[in-house]
Amino acid sequence: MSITRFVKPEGLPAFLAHLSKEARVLAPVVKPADKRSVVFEPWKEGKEFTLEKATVPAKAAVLPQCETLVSYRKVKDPANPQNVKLELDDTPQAETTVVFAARPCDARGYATLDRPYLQGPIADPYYKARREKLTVITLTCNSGCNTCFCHWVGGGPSSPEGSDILMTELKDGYILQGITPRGDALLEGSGLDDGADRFKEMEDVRKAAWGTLVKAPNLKDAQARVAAKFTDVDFWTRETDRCLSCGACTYFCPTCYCFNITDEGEATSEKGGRRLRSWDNCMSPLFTREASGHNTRMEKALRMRNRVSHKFSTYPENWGTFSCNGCGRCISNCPVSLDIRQIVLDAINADKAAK
Amino acid sequence: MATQSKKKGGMLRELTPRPLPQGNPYKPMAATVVETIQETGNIKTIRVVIDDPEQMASFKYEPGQVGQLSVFGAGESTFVINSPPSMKDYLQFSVMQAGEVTSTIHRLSAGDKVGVRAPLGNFFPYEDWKGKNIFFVGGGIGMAPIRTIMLHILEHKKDYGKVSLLYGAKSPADMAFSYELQGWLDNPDLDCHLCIDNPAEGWQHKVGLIPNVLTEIGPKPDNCVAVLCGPPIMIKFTLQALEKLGFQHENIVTTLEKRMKCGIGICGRCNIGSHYVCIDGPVFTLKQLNGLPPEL
Amino acid sequence: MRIGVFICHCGSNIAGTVDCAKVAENARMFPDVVLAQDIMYTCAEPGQAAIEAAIHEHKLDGVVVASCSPRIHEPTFRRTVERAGLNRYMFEMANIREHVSWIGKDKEANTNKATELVQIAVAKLRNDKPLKAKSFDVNKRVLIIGAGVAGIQAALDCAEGGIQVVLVEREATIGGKMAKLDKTFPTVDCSACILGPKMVDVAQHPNITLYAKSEVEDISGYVGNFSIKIRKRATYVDWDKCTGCGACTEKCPAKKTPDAFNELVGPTTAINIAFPQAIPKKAVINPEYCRQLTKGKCGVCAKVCPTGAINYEQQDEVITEEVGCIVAATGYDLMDWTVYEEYGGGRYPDVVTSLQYERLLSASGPTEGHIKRPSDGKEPKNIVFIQCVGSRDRSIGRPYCSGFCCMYTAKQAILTKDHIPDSKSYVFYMDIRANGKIYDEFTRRAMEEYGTEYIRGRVSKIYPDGEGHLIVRGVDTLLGEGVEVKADLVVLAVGVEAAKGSPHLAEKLRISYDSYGFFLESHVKLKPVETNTAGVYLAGVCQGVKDIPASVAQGSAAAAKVLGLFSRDKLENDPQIASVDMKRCVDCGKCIRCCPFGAIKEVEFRGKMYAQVIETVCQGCGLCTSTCPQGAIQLSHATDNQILAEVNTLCQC
Amino acid sequence: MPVLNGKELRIVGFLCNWCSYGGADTAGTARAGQPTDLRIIRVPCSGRIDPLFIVKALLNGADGVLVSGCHPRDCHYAAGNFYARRRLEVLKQFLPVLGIDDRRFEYTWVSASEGQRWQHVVQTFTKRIHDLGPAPKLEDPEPLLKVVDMALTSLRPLGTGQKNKLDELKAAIKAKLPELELVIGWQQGYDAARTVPLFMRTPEDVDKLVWGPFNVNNPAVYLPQYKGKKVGIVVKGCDAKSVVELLQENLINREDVTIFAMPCEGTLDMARVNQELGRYTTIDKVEYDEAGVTITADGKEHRFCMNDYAQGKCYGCTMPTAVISDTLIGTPTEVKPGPYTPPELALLDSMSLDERLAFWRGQMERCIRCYACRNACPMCVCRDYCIAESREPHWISQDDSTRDKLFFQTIHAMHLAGRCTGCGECQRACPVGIPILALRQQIARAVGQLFDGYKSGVDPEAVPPLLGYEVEEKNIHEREWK
Repeated sequence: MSITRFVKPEGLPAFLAHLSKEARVLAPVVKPADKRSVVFEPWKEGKEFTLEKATVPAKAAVLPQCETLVSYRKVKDPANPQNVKLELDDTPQAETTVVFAARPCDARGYATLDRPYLQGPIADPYYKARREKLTVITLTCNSGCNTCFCHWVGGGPSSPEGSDILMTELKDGYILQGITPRGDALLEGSGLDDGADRFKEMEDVRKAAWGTLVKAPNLKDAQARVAAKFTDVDFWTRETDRCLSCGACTYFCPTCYCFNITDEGEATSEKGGRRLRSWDNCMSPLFTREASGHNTRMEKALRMRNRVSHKFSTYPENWGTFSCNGCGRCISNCPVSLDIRQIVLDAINADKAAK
Repeated sequence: MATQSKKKGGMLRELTPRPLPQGNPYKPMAATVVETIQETGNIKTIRVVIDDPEQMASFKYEPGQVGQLSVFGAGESTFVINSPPSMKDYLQFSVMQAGEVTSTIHRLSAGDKVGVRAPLGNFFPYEDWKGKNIFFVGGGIGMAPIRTIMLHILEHKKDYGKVSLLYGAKSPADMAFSYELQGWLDNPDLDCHLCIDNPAEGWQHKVGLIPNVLTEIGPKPDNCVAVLCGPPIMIKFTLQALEKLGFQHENIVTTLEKRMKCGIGICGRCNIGSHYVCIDGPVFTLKQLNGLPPEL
Repeated sequence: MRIGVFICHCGSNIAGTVDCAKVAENARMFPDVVLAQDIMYTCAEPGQAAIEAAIHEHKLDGVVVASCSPRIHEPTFRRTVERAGLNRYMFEMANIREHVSWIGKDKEANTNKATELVQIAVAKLRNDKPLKAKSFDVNKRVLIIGAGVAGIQAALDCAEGGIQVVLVEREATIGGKMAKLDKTFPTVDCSACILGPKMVDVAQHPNITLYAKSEVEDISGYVGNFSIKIRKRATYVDWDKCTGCGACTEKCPAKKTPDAFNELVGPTTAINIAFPQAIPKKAVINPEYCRQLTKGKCGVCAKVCPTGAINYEQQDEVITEEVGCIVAATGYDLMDWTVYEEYGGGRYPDVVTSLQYERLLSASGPTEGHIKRPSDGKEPKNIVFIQCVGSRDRSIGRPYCSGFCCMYTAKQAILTKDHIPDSKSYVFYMDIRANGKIYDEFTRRAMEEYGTEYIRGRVSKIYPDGEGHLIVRGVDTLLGEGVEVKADLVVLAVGVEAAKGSPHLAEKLRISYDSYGFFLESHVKLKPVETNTAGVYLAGVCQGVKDIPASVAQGSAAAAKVLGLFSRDKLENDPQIASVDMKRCVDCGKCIRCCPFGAIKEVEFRGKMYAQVIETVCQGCGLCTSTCPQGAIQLSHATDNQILAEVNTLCQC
Repeated sequence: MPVLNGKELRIVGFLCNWCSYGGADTAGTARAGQPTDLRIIRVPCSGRIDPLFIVKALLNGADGVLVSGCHPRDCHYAAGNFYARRRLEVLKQFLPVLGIDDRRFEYTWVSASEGQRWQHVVQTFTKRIHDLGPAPKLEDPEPLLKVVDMALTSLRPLGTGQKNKLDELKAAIKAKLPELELVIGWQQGYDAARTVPLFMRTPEDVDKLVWGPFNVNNPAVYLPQYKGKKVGIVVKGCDAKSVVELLQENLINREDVTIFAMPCEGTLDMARVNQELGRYTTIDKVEYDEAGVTITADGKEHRFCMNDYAQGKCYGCTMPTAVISDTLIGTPTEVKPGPYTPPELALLDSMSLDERLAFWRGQMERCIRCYACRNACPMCVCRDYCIAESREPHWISQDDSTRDKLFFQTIHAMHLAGRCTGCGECQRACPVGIPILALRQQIARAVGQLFDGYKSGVDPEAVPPLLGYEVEEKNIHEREWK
């Protein structure tokens, strides 16, 4: 039985304060607006935070929206301007980080990213540096939600995958359960009360959460069926009729990890320039447009095909599991409420119909 | 030199062993342009030397592997290293002007600082070709990758059968490596054919589109590997020609041009289905390509 | 890229307040700069030689010169780098004289400013691309608009030079205003006698195609290849048949038709020939007064015409002519003087304009050269001339001087005395402008030999005394007292304004015009004949008031420009023009809508429409570039990236 | 290169080559002394100056920007400065909404002979900038998050549109369908409390069509991609405005598009609806009454009265019925124009310049550049080639900087000058709820004020104000240089 701790709601700020002594703590913060949103931001003493599910996942903790890969600078020799020295700096900027109150889908996102970034032919040093300094405290979900479908794709309201600590809301407070040695260590040093006596209650709450979920369809042959649909362009065209080709689905996805590399800034300037890695979006026609103008994914249908295939067919082919965690953010944040669940089901059923 | 071990991490697919970049795969090696050659109106060859002498000395790659050439401020772009691995003095890239990066590369002159990320991708399986005849087909800028493997094969001619080359371009003015052509024609080890699309003043070689000229030459498919590279449209029809000539799909080898960024199979641009041109390619046999989703 | 930077001392002009050596030193730190040196005089021969040498020695592929204004020496240095084998557009200039050393004394600030100007020049140069001019054929025909004396002169000179001339005249006859004059100053020789022969030459010259009673309707194309639409107004007379015999005019019953050629002094017939020496000498029907055309019954002229030339059904006709360049010589009109209440606002028949008076003097005029005043046909004894009616008068927005009124008034005074020896002429004037060859002598003759009384002052009121006289009341500012003259006839020296519809034509020609409607020359002093639109030249008063000799001179000057242009078989366009990146164009047509030169057209390519720049028409203003939202159309040598590079250089904090 | 410490401020000048640059030369030749702050960038014509160059400069450290061209009528290129005048004036009216003092930007006309005038202009402008002092940076102020006040009263009664003759509309569409590739409308989304665009190809599809307060999407956004094909579209009054604009810009052909319209009674502000609904798993039912809807989610009832929950634009809507249509079902409702300031704009109006800067800083921080705003905009017709991502031209850095994000919003707004119909899709699409609509509203207001109340989306034949000019502008007057 793993290490558990219990904290009352009013105890949370102190807990965060404790954490933020050694680490950058990323906690969900409300951005008030006509359409309010919740984003992860560095927490500091006295700052308001929320335990709502964030609009933007905590992906940026390991894969920032934009980071410097290499900063470059050409230094000229005043005596002879033809003598130019090229300075390259590639030290990853990674700081010890705790993500607080992520949701299980966020946390599973880290697991999804770990595979290509850490287990591919070459590990990604920037990701690695951040990941190694990351601790994830996940708040389990006590209820489902209209766009959530984690339980379709192998997750669940209290799935531990990718988390170091699972935190569950009980009627009078929160119980924190260590999942990994790192999580255990953190809890042991936390100074919080032991939660062992609430363990049973925790399990009941988590079980109850499952009860709130609508029944999940069977996706076991999704991989094969989506792959089989690949060449049916009409299918993809119909499914994407209303797609606007914006990046909302990918940028808000905890598992989308495509990026772009661009140089910004003049090498021969005081500041020098930086080679940036920034989130990229496979739904944009620019993503695969070549300098010649040739584009393998010219139509949005082909781009959606790539996105859905990657999540349900080709990523599984390479890594043995879906790369969609069912967080539903692509659905809730889509300006036209495009529903990836529907596309996958259509692919499966259309295929059935064909048989 | 790090070498890719069999089945690493969680990846379910094996990658062929190949030389890999050392250290941070995103950090280019600082390099200096030592020579530039204006090959044609829109093709320029850049010869670079890695600034760190040790890195330069220890730098190893296989024919067909690519490199990311950086012009800091503009960005980087992928090109095959088209000098043969035996060439220790410099790395050679031949660049056709298309977008921002390539235009900036075309503005480079000797002494300019650049960056190189290499070697990336797989290479031509020349070991498997030993004892076979090899027929190279290069179209336009597609001659660059052909050049590196062809020169490599010629260096080890004794291990191979008849080696032929068909190199075609729009017009004589569009022929890259023009200064080498005579040498190739005179080389007893190489059966060299040149062709241009339309007749031109003073052109003594073949005239016509590559697929047609190829059919006219009519290489024998048995015990022969066809290696081709060129613009998509040329590839399309040359493949048909080769099939007509009776070449087996596993004996037809090509190397793909795709927009690449990271070069290490992550960024998600160059994938064809589950495969990434930057790690599973750029060299593919037609047989392999047939096994992939049609997204070229 | 390898850039060389050269900082000019311009003697002490720059070095006096700018530390040129320091600027050069700073420039060495800029991107791609492999060489930066300061030179005493970059534009001088040794300076240019040094630049050429450096280009070779350091294999430069771009050059920046920091010296005076590019408006002075950019062409010079472009030639310099070209001589050294670079493309002339791989060159940028930083203006550190007019914009730095001459306007600031603080050396530190100046040096810093000069450095930054060099820095932005380098930033721009790094985005420069070599540009090549395209050459195209020239259509060696010229369109001349307006056949007054200036247009006639230009036409004849061009025709003599072997150029095909298309001459378009709005009126029924050529000759313009000069044809209406009786005599010309200062020689007092007969206007018709000196202009007549030229008009005949025009009619007879094999190289001249004349379109009278015609107007330019539309102009498209560009220097070397203009296409002109000319509207030939209906004259209701088949000019091929008309022999100009005049039988029709004698018989025409509509004798109350106003006579435009005679400035409405006296009537004429509905069908008529402007004047005996008219070219072309062909009859024209005035449709507003012709009974056949208004009431549908009459047809006398048709009956009497010996050649059956009359055609009441005739319609306007639009002809297209292709030419290589254009000369505008549209002349002038008199302003509407009736705005002046003090002169009767047009109520008194015996207050006439100077041009009407010319017709009264003219032997071919309505009074056969006998001066008869309009009201009762009596011979006037006291004639008052009033100067500057609508000239040099801010109150009615005519601040400029009409130039030649002083002279012709003197002439008219002299002629009046010749016609009516016992007459007396008075001239109310502001100043006498007689700044021409034997002009002043001429005005003196008017005063001294012909006893014309010059009164320096304005007229405040003209009113009839009821006994057939007009009382002209004014002041004599020299004597400082009021004067009153009992006049039989008053002649107003009415001011000149640009010919009606000039602005309209200017827009067709795509040239600029000033607030009075006079066409703008390229440069007030150095390019008085050229306009800002290549291949369009100016002659005569349409460009600004001038008298006959000046108009003739400018006519010849314009002809010289035409002959110069046509001395080449091919023209080169300026390659600093816009071009469309088809990959980015979405065919929204915004660029097409706002291009001032109609230089962008829609073309189809693989079933999709795109914008395309007509290279020879584009003038390189770049309006399209700032209009296109996605930057699909870029003005070469001033691309978005080039200007952004400059902005980013200056603003990076 | 930093400005000369202490002494100078950063002032950038854009001068046309033919007149003003010459004027500056003339001033120099006459040794007409001037302050040294100004740095002149030479352009062929004032018409070449994209207002965005000026914003770029002001956002990145310029303390002042001065533009000068030929006097109107004297343009070397005949009309370049006429266009420039309109664009620059619109920019001047726009800058304050960003929190940039519009006195930091000025434009004027100086001819090649007016050396002294140039000297005077430079002296006056430089003094003005020094009086204003260094420009505040976007990053300086503490983020300020203010919320738009949505308590509005509508110019007309809002309703649920359920009285409308939906079946009649369906019949009309079915009748026309055979001639059309498809017809764009709305259908129920993944639950009954939202609709999504519907693409009708078969009569069965038509049966899915819905009409009512959930029809928030603007279907016009899809039209350009079908240019040349015969398609139909169902529109609300506001959607029709976008169609008109697309026609005006020749991005669609009138003869190809069949427009079906019904009078709109207002649509819901889904942002507030969703917030009220909160986290739920299933919608049990949605009931309509005259004045609003009642949504039951997970057994809990929520009442949404249209007067309280409509989109901001609906309260000021004077065109609930399409201005242009082929088939109009139902009777058009007449609405008298009344006083109305869009709520987002009203919020900005209530702030000081500094507060606005702080506001945008606070808002733009959370933008993650998904460009949903752009792609949801029916007028963003070059979205696939948008300069936000292009390198040639390279307007924006990919860096995760508030400046670049705000600059993009400025680009979008400027590009919408005289084109934006205020449909609000940009803001509705923003997943993180940034009130970017305010920028478009300010541009629209400026265009209206400058060009005789010009409203976009009304007349397909109208010449868009920024693609035309008057030799004498009625409402644009050059400022005094005293």
